[in-house]
Amino acid sequence: MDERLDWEAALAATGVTVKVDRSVRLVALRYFDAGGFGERLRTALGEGIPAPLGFNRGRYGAAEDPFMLVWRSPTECWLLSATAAPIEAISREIAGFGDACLIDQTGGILALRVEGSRTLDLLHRLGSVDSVPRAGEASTGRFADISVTAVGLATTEFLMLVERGHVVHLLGWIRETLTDF
Amino acid sequence: MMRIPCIVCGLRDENEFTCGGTSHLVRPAIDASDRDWAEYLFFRDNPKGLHHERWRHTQGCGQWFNLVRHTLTHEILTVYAMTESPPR
Amino acid sequence: MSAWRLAEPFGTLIDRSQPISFLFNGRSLTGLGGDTLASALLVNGVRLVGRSFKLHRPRGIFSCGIEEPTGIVDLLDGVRRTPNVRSTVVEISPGLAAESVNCWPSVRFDLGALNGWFAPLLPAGFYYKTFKWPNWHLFEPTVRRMAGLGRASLTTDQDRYEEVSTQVDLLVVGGGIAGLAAAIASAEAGARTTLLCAGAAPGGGLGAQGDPAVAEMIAKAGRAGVTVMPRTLAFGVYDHNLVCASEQLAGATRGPGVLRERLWKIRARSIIAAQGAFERPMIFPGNDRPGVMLSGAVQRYADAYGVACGRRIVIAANCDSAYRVAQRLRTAGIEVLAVLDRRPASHIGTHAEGVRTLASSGIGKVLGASSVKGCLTVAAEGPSVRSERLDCDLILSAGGHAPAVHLHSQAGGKLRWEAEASMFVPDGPAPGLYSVGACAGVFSRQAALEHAADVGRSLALGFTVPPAPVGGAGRSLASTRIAGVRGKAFIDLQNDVAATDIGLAALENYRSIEHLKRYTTTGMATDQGKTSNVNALVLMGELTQREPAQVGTTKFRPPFAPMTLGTLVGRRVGSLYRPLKHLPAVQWHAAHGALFEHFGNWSRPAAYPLAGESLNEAAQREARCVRQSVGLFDGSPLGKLEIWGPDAAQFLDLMYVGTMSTLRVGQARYGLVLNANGVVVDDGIVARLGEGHFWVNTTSAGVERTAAAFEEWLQCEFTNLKVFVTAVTARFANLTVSGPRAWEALAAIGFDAAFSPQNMTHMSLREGAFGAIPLRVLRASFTGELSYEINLPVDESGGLLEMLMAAIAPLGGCLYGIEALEILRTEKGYIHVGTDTDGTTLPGDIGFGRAIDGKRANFVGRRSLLRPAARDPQRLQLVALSPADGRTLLPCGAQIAALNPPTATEGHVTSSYWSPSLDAPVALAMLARGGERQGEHVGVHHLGRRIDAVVVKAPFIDPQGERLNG
Amino acid sequence: MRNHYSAWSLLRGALTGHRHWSPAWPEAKPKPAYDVIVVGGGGHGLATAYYLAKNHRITNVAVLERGWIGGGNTGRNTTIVRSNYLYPESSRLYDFSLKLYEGLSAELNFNIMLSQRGLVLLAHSRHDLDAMSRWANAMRMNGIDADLLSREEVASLVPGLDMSPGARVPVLGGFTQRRAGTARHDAVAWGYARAASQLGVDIIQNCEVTGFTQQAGHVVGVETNLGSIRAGRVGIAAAGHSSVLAGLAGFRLPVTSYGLQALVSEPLKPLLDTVVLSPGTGAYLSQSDKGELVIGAMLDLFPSYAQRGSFAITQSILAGVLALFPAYARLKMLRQWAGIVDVVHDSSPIIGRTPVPGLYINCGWGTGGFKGIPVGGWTLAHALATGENHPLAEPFQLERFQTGRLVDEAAASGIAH
Repeated sequence: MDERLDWEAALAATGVTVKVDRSVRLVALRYFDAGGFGERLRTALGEGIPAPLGFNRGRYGAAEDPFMLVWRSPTECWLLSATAAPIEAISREIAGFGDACLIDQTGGILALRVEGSRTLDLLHRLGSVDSVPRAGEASTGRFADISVTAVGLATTEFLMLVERGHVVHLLGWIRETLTDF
Repeated sequence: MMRIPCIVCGLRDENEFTCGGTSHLVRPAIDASDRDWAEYLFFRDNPKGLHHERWRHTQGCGQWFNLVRHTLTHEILTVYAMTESPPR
Repeated sequence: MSAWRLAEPFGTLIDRSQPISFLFNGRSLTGLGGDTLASALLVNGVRLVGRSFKLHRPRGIFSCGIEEPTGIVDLLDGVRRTPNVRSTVVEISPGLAAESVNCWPSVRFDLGALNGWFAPLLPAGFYYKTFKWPNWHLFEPTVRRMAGLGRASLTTDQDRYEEVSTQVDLLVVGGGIAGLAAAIASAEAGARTTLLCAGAAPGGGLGAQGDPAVAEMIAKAGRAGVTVMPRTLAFGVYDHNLVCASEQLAGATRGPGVLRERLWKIRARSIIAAQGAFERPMIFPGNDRPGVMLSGAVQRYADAYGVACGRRIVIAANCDSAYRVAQRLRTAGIEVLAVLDRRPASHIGTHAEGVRTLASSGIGKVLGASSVKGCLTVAAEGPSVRSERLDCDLILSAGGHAPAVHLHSQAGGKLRWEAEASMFVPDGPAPGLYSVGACAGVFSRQAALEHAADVGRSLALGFTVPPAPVGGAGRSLASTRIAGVRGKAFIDLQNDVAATDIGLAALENYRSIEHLKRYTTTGMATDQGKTSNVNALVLMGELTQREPAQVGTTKFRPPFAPMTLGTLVGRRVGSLYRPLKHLPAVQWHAAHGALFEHFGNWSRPAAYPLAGESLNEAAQREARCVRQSVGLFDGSPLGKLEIWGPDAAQFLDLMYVGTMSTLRVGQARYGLVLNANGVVVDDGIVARLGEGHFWVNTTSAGVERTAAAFEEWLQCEFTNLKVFVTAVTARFANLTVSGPRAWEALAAIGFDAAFSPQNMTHMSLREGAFGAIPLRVLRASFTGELSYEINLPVDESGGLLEMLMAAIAPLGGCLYGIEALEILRTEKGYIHVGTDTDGTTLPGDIGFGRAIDGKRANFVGRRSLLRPAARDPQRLQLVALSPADGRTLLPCGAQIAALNPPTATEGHVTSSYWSPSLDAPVALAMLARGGERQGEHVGVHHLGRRIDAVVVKAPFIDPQGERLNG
Repeated sequence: MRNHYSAWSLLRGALTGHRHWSPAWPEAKPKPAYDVIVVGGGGHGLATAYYLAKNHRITNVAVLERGWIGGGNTGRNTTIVRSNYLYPESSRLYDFSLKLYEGLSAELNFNIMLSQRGLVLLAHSRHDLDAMSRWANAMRMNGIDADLLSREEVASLVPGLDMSPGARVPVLGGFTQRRAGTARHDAVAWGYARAASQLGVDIIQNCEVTGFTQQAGHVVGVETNLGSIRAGRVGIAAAGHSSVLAGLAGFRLPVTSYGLQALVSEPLKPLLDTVVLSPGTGAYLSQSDKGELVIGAMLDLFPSYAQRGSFAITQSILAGVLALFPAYARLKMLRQWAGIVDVVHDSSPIIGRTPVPGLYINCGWGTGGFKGIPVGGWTLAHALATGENHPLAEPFQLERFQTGRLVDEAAASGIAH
């Protein structure tokens, strides 16, 4: 089989590693009224809608399940979590609520974790500096000619959230770049 | 390559966007005349100068917004929301 | 041999301990580390490097930089061949091999040089006046063989290129002293500052002389935090202060498949251009002879590379800088026979110690056939002065300077003619770009340093930027030739444009600079006119009694220097050219024998051929199998949208020709999407999941377009509707089980009876589960058979495929690909949007006239369907066709007409397959008045062949639609 | 008396130092009035003037050019001439144009260097193959040569294409119009200018129209930077600037102006002997007689009057070229520019009357204006001379945007024309 299609393996070069994180569950939360929905989100998870171009991290329940809320657009944020519990919590909260919906995108949107001292060097070879969020920010832009939501966990650690169909392309671009790193 | 100020995300390279052409066109009712319908669909001022146009941050936040741009120099003067009236 | 290597302190850039051998036209030569190919050729006494474009005249090295018009070679490096390389900018490396261009069989004995004999017949634009009869194409092959410079390889380039984005506050382009001064001041004032220099190190001409002040500036720049990027050439200024630059990567000449060049995309708050000036050549007869060189270049070869290009030199001058060159070369031990200054004595602002100077004089003739052997002097005024013979081996051309205003002009800046120094200089700054140093017309060292620093500091601090103190170059005459001297004098050395050609253009009224360029080809060579443009337009002005500014300058566009295509493209080569999507279970399909082909931006199985089977045979077998028992199809690329919100139903009524608001929960309906012009752009199935929640299938190719159109209507027009459109194509795999035994297969592996045909009707959607896998099962059919479109979480698709395969195998079922699906849907007369329809098809043309009449609500495109053209009875309508003989396949794309062509067409065949179930061809077509022509015989025409066909009633199979229900 | 161009006249020049040549077209100062004024000194405007004089014996004509003749899109295109159109209306129009091109060097006594080297369109998918079969057959219905090509035939006609099994842009076959090719763009403008001025037409450069003089709703002249000029009828042939001129006359057009880029490589020894068009990548290219690869792009998809072009489009079109010809990566781009093209919804021209009596227009050629120069001039001249639409131009009137009778070549064939 074509090695390009095997995207589960990690890529690495001096100063950076890239790995698809298959533990991530991802649901899209969509809302007409950010205020009202934000309240419900806070009730369910203890965290509100992230500020524009931002993300929040929190922990849910007795098990302290970590989750993350990533801003996408004025009417959408994504909830990322390794466990089902936070997703079920918000799902329960908005059931029957006519102003917001939850759409499971797990598996349809994949998370790449990019880490290492040369993370920014890699990102600037994938897209414009304008499109790379600062540490503590999250935004969507053009990387490797496709749309990617980037989450700046730190200057040396980013999540890249990408539509599954594009992951081979994105990793291909990264692989070529790292070859010349 | 222009650098376009997305109303939500800030400055981004032009190739993250889609240009939707002239903004503030008023869609006629279904009983409009053929002439009025053609005016709406096809006829444009196409100015050499300032142009009110709409853009979508397609590869970013997905939002449509308006901007005023000079079609000769490509200078961008103003950005405003889709539902706002053009600035005077 | 007239060239030799000078002792230190000359040769600041070379490493004398590192000899490097290289090949030139098969001959092994030796240079030193740091040498360019040009300096190494010069020091080896190589004068004849190539041949000119039109007349194949001998050509040597003329300059010392990117402006080189004649020292052009093809580089060979292992399997790599790089055509048209300027020898002046490529550093030599072990194993480098270079070949002369545009000559055959060799550069010394070039048959093309015969053109020189016919030169009088070949003035500018001669080809416009002849070669008309009988036609140009007859003469063209000969012309094409003679034209062109280097030879390109047809072997795939193995080297690699990448692109990097960066941002700075201040970008300084140019590493001379002005650029350094600006960068230091900017960085010291706190701005993030980057300096690009095209060479291996900053310092410029003064740096090459080993000036200690320059070394100190370089050190200071480092201390101030300036980022210096060597070997990086800014080639373009684009909108909103984007500068694109290419970086040559050191060592990139070794090994196949190395990273060769890097494209930098730099957004700068402000740009400072400090690229210096190019030297203008003098125009005199024989000025194209190898051994005539730009004066600054000869000095640079001495300073930087320690190369003395000649022993006895004559300088043809029109500027004061010539005297500094003379002075410097004398210290190197080079004999300066004379400076022949075209200017009157009163204009000459300097002198050179011990150098004979002849004012108001110039060169009347160059001696030597393929290399300079001497020259004859000529006086600019009065015939009384006797011509003198000077036995020189090198002639320096010093016509004054032309500031490198390219980036300024690219950024939208204007130019003005500076009469004293006879040069175009920036007329104030360009938007976002400021020029300093020689490229701003500032030639005094002190003034340039002070101004550059001031500009750097002002931009860093947001102060007003001071204007450039233009001047310091002394006086130069506009014209660099002495009028009335006979003999062929060249303006464009590469393209063989002579002064007489400019005269011809003036005579024939090609007088605007653009006409001049295009008619004579001056400035159109690979040096992009850097050495020829100003001379050409000054001469045109002289001939037409106009000031140079009135003749005009061409607007400079990127690239500033020729730019490698690979660099411009970066990583977008091979599979990264455009993203290609693969099925979630691609490995599973590959293991099951899928033959993948590209369908839009997806790679999908066209069929699953068995050993020895062709694609066509496989598709026939698969299609037959679906009709006879059951098939399994991976339809995961199918477009999937979730439409959610209180106004979702109303919104879908606006978007689709069909009425969706009347769907009950669990019910599904087919719909067409139109654009505002009424044209069918997509189709699909809409199913209701809840009161305000819909599942929408679009075509695989159309999902992005359709989702974008929905979003645009919502955000820009129907802004009062509360609806969300969310694409879930990637979230759900879609596995379709189709055939009379479809349910039997599903039931066999334990699918819930709720999905059985008894409990779930055609065109309905049911949410449920299979084991732990949540499913959205749609009963809809594109094959005409009982079909289950099973939508499931994408990560489960491999597992379910395995189980479904196990379920259908005992029933004689098989996998089927796109080709079989096309056969099956054509048998049923189902359209494929984009295949049976095109950008002119209206819903009425494909049988939706009545649906529209019956719909009350407005919808996108409806108004356009009321125009006269939409109601034309002659419109093409979808029909089914059979060949009259029942055997001949009607080729797709064949045209329909009663008479043989040429004649008016009545339509065309849109889909055509051999039906394995009917053992006969089936076809769909768009036919004028097709709806009322059933039973008619028509002529089908394909590439000169005529096939008789009959308009028949669709579908070909199962007209009652009974098979849909299993 | 103007010179006749021939090998003999060149020989005479060679013997006498080429001093006998006269201006290809003399400089002219505007007269107070003309029978017809043509606004726009590009190929279409100059051809219009020539055919007014030649076909209609109307010689009291001025062509007003804002800059220098042939300086707009005539001098900024990829020089391709072809008539591979799907609909009979377009086929007739463009093939008439190609036929005029075929006789143009002789007619104008100016070598326009028409090189019918053939056009190869590349099919990158089965769908493309079917679409090209339709296209080729439709052309044959209209009496125009066209042939389908197998994969092998394409490979032999177009050396250097990536025919490897893993090619990202596979080539499955194609189709060809052998009569298509290229012509020297500047020569077309100069040839028409020279021939028109020989027939008495005034060609006035650096003359910008700033307004239209109207009487009782009729156009009776133009205002220019050189003063007012009266005219019996006025024609506009200004491509990307059509809307600006229409605006001066008080009406709107269904036109949007976009930048269309092109670029050339450095000159190379013969490498590519046909015109290659790849609808799938949007790239089209040929090699000029000088040896430069001439590469065309798709539109910069935002309204623009800047003749620059976006770097993003330069990159994407070159990526397409390298996807087809991976060996070209080591070649270098020498020049890049953009023309301002007048794009209408159906990518077909508008030739005939305007809403303002006395004013006629030829515009809307979009990306395909160069190949339409002869017929554009021929039909606009007819309208200006007779006040009636030329039969070839009848389907190409402004009314079609109201009736919906668009001649939508782009939509039908899926490529930009």
